[in-house]
Amino acid sequence: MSEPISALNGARYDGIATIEELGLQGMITLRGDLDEKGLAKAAAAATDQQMPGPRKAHVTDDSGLCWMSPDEVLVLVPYAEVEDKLAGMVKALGNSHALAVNVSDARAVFRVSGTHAREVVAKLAPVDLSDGAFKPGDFRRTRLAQVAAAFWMEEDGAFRIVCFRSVADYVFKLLKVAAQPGSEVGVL
Amino acid sequence: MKHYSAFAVAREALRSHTGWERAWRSPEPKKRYDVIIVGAGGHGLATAYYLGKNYGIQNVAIIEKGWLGGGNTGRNTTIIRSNYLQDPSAAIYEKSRSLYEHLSQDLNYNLMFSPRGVIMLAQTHHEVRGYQRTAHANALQGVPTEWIGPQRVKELVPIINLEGPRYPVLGGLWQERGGTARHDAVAWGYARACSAMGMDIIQKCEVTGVRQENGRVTGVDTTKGAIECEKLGIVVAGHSGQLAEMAGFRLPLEAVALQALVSEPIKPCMDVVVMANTVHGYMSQSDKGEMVIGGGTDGFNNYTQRGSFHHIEETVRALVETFPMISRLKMLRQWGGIVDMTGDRSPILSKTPLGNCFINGGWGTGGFKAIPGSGWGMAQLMATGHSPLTEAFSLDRFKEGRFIDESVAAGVAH
Amino acid sequence: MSTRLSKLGRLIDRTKQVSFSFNGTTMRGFAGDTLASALLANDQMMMGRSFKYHRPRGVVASGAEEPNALVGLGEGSRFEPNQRATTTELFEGLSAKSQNHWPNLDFDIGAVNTAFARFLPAGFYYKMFIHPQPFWKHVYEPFIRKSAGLGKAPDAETRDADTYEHFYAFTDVLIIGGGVAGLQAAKAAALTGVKVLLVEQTAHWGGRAPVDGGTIDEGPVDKFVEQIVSELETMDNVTMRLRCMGAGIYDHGYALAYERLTDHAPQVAGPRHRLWRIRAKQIVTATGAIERPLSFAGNDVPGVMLASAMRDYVVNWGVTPGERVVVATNNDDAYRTAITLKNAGVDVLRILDARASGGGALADEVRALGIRVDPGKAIAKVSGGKRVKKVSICNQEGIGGARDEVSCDAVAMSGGWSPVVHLWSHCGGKLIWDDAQAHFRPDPDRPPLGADGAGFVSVAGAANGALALGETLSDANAAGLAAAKAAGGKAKRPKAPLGESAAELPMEPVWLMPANADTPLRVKSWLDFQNDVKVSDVQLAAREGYESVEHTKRYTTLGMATDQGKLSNINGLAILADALNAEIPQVGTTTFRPPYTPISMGAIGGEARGEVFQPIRRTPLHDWHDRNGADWEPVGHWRRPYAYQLPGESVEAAVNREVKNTRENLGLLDASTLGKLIVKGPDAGRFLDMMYTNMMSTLKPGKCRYGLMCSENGFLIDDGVVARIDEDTWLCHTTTGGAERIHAHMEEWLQTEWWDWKVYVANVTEQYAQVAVVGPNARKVLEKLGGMDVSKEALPFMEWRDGQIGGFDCRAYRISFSGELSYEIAVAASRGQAFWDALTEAGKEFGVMPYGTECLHILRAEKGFIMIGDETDGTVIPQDLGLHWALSKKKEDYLGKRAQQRSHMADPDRWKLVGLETVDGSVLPDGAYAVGEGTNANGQRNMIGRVTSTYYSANLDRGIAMGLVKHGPDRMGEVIEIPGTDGKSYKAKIVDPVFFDKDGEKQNV
Amino acid sequence: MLILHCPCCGVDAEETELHAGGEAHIKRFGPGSDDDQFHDYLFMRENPKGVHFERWQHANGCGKWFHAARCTATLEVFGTYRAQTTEPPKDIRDAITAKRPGWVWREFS
Repeated sequence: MSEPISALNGARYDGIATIEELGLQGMITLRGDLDEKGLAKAAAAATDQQMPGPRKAHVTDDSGLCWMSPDEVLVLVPYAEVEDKLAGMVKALGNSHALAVNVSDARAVFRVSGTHAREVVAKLAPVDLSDGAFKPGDFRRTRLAQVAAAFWMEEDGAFRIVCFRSVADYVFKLLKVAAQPGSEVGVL
Repeated sequence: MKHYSAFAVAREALRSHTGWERAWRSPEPKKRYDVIIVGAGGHGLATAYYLGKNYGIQNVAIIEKGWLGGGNTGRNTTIIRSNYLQDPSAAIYEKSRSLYEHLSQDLNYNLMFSPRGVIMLAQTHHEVRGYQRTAHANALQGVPTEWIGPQRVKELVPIINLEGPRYPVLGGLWQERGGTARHDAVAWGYARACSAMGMDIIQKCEVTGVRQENGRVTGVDTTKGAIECEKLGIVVAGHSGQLAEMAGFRLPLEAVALQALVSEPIKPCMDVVVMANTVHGYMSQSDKGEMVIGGGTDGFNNYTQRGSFHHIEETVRALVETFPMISRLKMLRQWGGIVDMTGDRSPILSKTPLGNCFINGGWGTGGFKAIPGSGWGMAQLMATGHSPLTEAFSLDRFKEGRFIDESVAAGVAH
Repeated sequence: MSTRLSKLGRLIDRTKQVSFSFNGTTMRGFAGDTLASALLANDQMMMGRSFKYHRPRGVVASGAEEPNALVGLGEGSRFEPNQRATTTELFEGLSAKSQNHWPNLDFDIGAVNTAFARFLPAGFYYKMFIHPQPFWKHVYEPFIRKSAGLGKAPDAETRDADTYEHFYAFTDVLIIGGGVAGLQAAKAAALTGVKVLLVEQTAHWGGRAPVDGGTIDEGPVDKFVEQIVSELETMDNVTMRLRCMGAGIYDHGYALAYERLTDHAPQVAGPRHRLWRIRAKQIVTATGAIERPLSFAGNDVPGVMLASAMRDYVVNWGVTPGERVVVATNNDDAYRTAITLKNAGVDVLRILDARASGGGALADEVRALGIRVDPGKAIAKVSGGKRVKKVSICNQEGIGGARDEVSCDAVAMSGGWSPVVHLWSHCGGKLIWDDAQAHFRPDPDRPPLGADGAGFVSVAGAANGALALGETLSDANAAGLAAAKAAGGKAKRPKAPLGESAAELPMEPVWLMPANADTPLRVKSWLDFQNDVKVSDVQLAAREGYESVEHTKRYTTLGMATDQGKLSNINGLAILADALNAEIPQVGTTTFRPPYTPISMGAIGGEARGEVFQPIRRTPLHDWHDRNGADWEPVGHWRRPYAYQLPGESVEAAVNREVKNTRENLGLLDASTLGKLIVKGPDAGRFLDMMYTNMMSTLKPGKCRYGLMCSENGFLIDDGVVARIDEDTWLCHTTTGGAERIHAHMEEWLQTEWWDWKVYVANVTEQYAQVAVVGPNARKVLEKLGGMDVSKEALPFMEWRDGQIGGFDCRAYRISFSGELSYEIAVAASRGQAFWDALTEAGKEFGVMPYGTECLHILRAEKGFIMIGDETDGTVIPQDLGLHWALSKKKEDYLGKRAQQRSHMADPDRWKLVGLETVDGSVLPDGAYAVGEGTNANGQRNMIGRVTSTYYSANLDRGIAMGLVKHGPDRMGEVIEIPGTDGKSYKAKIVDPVFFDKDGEKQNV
Repeated sequence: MLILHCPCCGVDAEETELHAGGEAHIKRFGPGSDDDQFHDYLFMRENPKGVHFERWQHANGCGKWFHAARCTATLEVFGTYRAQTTEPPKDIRDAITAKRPGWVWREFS
């Protein structure tokens, strides 16, 4: 069977920040009672991460958990393992009321990094991205210009942005405009 | 009433314009009137005017909380058109448009009605079909409109960008006799004519209560005292709900903000009105040279006459895409008005649960263009108890599920 | 003449010459000049023409308030009309053109209006041009529009060469204005530790204080500014921006700032403007004050200038607007101008002080310099056309009988100062009238209210009416501290620096000069220089009953010019109040609206232009479609191929080819845009029974059912195939673009009405590339690819299976929207292209072709299947479409059920769905209506139905259509009349909506 | 530009992240209700110039619906709270009473 292809096949742009499309990331939408032990265990088992609190992401490399809403967590696993991890999770959840579904192919993932990464994102999202307000491990669902998106800071000055696959091209072009040479704001 | 004409102006010029009389009197209220109209905006004044002109009812007071014409009549983008889809809308808006044609002469006040033509752009196949449907309906409704192709659109609007990267212009619905008028002048012209008929326009007078006896209205309490009347017309746009409450009934209305803006004045570059509903914006050029721009309403109940900036942003970016040459023009001023919206976004012209009390409201974003027709129909309803123009816009339509929904043909009610 | 002085000019660098052009003439200035100062240095006093009378106009101010000196800036894709010369920084190669004249600035045909001025008073056009009726549009209006309009319009095909952007900023305290007040307020706030954002519209810190003199902490003002700026720059809780104007203040502490990044240096890379969208806990407006002109005859002649502006030109740019100057004033401040000019070597001939008592300490200083001061005197009139020639002098108390004349070439006027209260007022801040200083200032007790109901805007310095340097600084210090505390700052007590300036005697209001000026003078006393509104116009408006300040503004156009009345409003108000025998506060002001000064449309739109104007949603197969002749159709934010054109083929031909091929061989459709929602939980069945009109809880796992959704108001909103995945999981297909809407619809009901039901929903639309494999050869191509059993037995109609096809994991649905043998196959989006390639490759021998949305529509129409958005328009209920079979009788309730019981919806006269066939086989026009007998009460032709879908069917080689017709189903075979807009009237027979394969033999194989 | 605190995810969201949902605490009437009940349920909205209870969705955010108590005349926000309730909770009502003594809204006060 042929190799899977991400939305933009690894596109990249270097401006006042570096924009990279990261290729395929295993993602599982998990909905249920986040305080319920069984669910937390199932999520932990798949990712070796503890359940994050509101607006937090616990991620290392390709594995982690992102708090999406009071009854939803985004489970990150290596793309190749997503089906197995999902099966395992479904099994672990047993017949407790929860929904786990593979959304890996429905999304695109970008990395925005460099000195001005915070400013580039702050041109598109109505979010306080000053270093005091947004730190590594912080996670936010919001909009980038005209589309819904979510991002977290993986290390100071480097964001991971998740959006729907169908608008990957739009988001990449947006980030390019926001990162155009000479557009440094010089405040974040 | 002193007649207005070039000769009158010339005559006055020779005596430094000292001879002009007041455009309207500013009397104290009498104890009693046959009819009281609450609200001296365009709709209220037009209602009074046609009560007098068409039915000889001239013992009329028009009561205004602030200054006449100070509400939405003086805050809108002055577009006049009648290319509506549904029969009742087409009827009242076309009546209105045709009255506008001769209103300056009728009122002896130059409203600068400018039948420069209105285009509603079609930018998706769905919109094309919607406007072709409207064109067919209009032909049977006696509303002259025409479906035109992109090249004709470009001839009419040289500054338009036919090949936007997002939405190409596929054509448009063209109403040649639509256009604009000077909004303040509409209120002032009607006010002057009403005053000349002996009607009392009572400004800075707020209605504080509605008096009634066994189910019929008997008068109103105001900040200038109680005033009796035989019939009462409530024509107060954004504040219809408040007045209805005083009269003891409720209306299916919600008040929201509608915003607009103008650019700095530039030399004439666009001689028609263009509405682009796919991207939610419309634009025309005033006689002063300003580009007059409007969009959709804010989403929440609001009485502040201020809107949220992102609606301005959405409208402007849509129009910059549609008319790229405006990118380096500047926004001179933005403002907001309070409009009341009904469940089907069409107005209410109706009897009410209170005897001899009538309501005219819910015009949403479409009120200015309707002023003469609305006044005409409302006057007929108040004088005779029935009007074919207003019949379909009665309050009970919501209960029966008999809606007048204009959004169906990709149209918006601006 | 106006000329460059050999000394002074704190803002210019005399070592850096800059050349620019004005109306084609090359001129020279210095780095640091504004266009206005550079033009004055080149003796170019006249810079434009007024709006109505086309009178000569010279620069009157030195900043944002300038109403006269507006120019067209730049060329071609960088041309910008109506740019203020006073706020335009000079740069090498700048090219400016003056406006509103023909053929040129010096000689303008339009100036004849001046001669007719007496015939063109306020509102003249309301009284004229009434007859004959058609003349307004075709004769009068075109003339008026051309003579109005001010700046030249950019060319129709102009494409802005620059880019723009937004920036979301968050701060505790936003301070608007970088004069000494703003700087001190910023420092006071910053010392408490809160985040401070300080924005200044000009390119310099310090505002006008350095020009006005005085001392701060016993040192020169310039030194103080230097110190405090460097101090603030070292504080990391402070952000400072120059060329960044506070444009507007909105509810809940939201503010806009307009940063001009490259207007002064077009060659620099990056965006031209940046619009800051600021969320601030507290906002301090330190926006200073603007000097008022005096209303005397001829106050609009080029060379008459605000006293403070004249001072600015001398001190900041080393330019004097004239060599022999007369000063007219009602306050002490203007004496500073006389001193400045005199010290710069300029002759100051007279100071006419309208106050009988004359001036104070500054007056003594002036006399010491040998300048003649005339108390109680006024300007009767200024003579001169394009330049001041002489001034006639009279008593202030009187009608203007001139006693004396002085020939001069410039006049400095000062009518007192008005605080800039615009930003305070944008969001509802109220004003009070200050009698002593005769101006409106912010009422601290009625500030704009924030989300918490408390005030969130305060005012600092001159903007607060604290005009003297000492007061300015202490007021600003207090304001900054208070704002910081309100924003959560820790109490600190920064001491206000000590500001000292010459003591001043009180000003005396002078609204008309002389006080009782007679008519001939009043008709020449300008209030609004740009719009040509004069004292006599406002008095006329009042006389005619336009008594509200809003009426007067709109009737006379006072304050409606591009400066929005910054110079004219208060003077106009005073004249109006006097005419009405009312107090000024009773008359009140017009509403202040954003922006403070005009901001570019480009900046408002931000990045959203061209490619990123709006998102375009792409399926995993988008690029393939693009490479293979797709004629795109926008569907919501999606793009779908309308048809695939072969080289040289018309769209129509392509559609017909696709239609025939799909029925005869094999068609492929990219169905990825159809929404897919997973609905799971113990209550999922019950929930779907409420969402759909059909019964979904009884659907068996492995099976599919076509479902309808209605709004609570009864109207059809969506449809699609629902598949039951397992005991408590369903997958619901929605229409294209319906996914987000219906997902939100479901979540809304679950969260806000049935929150105790155990159901979760997830939108998995984009997880899959879904391909419809359609036609007689559909099964063959799948079998050739190999994998799961797709036989009639193993995968019957309206069922689904998981499996593999051609090595691709997939879910295959045996459903059909075309009446053909048809499978919809979903594979992972990231493998969609490979799967599509495999199908096209394997399909070659079966005549495979892709088909687009138009073919899809025709195929479904041939089968009489309805399409949401065609047969429905938001006013149609399932009963209208003969879909009773999809309305469960067993269910007590579903969304829309109650609504459909209302009288009008149960009305037997509702138009119902039928098929329509033209008698001659032609295609009915889209959207046409069927007519009945006669007309209605409004004289409109009675209608009995309409065409909802109409196509040419290549398979049947004739036009086919569906429509809604009154009593339609009972009128089979009847012929109805359908007028087109093409002049033709069509005759159509009412038939069954299923035109093709009525028994469904083709799909059940 | 309204800024509302989302009680579900804790974000102080500006309006561009939010979707307005109209009046809150509306009781659904379905089959079996009379014409007046159904009419009022669908169309008769409170339209006060003052205290108002309304629904908002944090659409460009956590996606959850919540309720806000807001003044339509000043845009003052008295508080936001979970949507899963049929009436405004006591703390919200008290907050309003503190700011607007004697306020009334439908059957609430």
